[in-house]
Amino acid sequence: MIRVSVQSAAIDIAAEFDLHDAGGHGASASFIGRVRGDDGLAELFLEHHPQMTEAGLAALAHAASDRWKLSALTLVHRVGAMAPGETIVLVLTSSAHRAEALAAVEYLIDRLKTDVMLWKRESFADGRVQWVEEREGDQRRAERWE
Amino acid sequence: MIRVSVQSAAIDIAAEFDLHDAGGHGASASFIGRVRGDDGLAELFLEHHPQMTEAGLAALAHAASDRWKLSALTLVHRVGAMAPGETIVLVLTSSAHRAEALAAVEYLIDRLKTDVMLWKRESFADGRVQWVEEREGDQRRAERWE
Amino acid sequence: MALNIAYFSWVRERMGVAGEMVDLPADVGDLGALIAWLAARDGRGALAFAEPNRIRAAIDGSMTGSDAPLAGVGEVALFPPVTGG
Amino acid sequence: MALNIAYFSWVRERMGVAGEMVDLPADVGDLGALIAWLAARDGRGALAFAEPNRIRAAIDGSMTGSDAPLAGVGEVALFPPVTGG
Repeated sequence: MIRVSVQSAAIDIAAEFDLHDAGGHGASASFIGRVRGDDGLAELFLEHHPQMTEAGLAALAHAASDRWKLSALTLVHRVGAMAPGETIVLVLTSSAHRAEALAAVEYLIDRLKTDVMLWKRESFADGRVQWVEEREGDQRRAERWE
Repeated sequence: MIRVSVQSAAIDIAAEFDLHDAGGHGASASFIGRVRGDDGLAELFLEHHPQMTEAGLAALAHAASDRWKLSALTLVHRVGAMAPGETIVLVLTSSAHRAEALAAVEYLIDRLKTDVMLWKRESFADGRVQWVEEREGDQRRAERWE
Repeated sequence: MALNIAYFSWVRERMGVAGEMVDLPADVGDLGALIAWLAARDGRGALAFAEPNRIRAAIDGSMTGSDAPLAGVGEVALFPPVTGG
Repeated sequence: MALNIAYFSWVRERMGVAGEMVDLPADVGDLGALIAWLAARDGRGALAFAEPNRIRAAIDGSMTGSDAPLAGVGEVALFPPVTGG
């Protein structure tokens, strides 16, 4: 079962774990990314492309399920405005074997950072607004999977 | 915050995520291992050493938090009898950065399989009872971290 | 040739619009040429595309390189490197 | 020397007890010698320790190799390779 969602509503971690049908799988691995309130960050805004972002997530999900034997995969990305502490992204995979579930989570979060049409903009308490720059390390991590 | 538990009661995933204080961390990674009902498995029994198993888990948790910059670490292992679908182990780590949270989860689950005093016994519907054999792959995965 | 272009992030802000339909000269045959043409067209284009190596592109939803041809394309998206996750 | 030994998994089953206090001969100085001594002592020891390379050990809670000395030790645990997680 593959579930992909791009949503402006808050991500409900517990509900997503339930939906994922946690009970039925041998091994599940997850990654949760949240807004960090560093340097007086007041708001993180995620810009996306209405159709292409979801299509990009779906393509990534299918690539992962072609590559590893997964019994379920959940990929939820929030877009729009969010506050420090809120969840930006949830990646959740299940498999009969732990190595596959863990590798798929790592692949998905790495590629998500370089392959999907999403852009972060930070607004700080002092009024500064800036678009987040791509990080070189992200590019390197993503290329490990090629 | 390090939380380690060896318990015969069911592992409450949602409660553990809450306890872990998910809201405060940039990145969280998790691994959940469950009883697989393969080959007509009726019951999995986990034997442990009353003091040493928990001490072993605690040593592992401290080794991980020495090695990576973690803001929280939860390591819960069930012991005693459990049924297919039930959770055997939960590993949950948080960090400001995804690479550290993910690496720590992988380290903890790999070393847990070779370094902690726990032994699995399987009982099948047809009456067979057998102790699970160590898997060579587990040894290799654990040695990657040395 | 008529082409739909969508802009994102600071490319969108510098262009002042989220997208536009342009009538492309016949000699603008690939993405690299499109970016050069937009940079030369006016001040906002010059600002948005001053550093072509910081621009990424997708054609009909798929990320692509700057040598991708434009013939038969429905929508081109132009944007800085993505930063999701 | 008096020594507490704890057994686990199929070592426990074959020994028929979860643990015992033994009075060790003076020449049994390390873990390897202890395992050999238990294997030679009686039938259940012969069964449990027929394959010494399948036996793992912990001294006072820390996993250790078969050359670990026994002097001053409180508890030795003997068991097959662990299979948790």
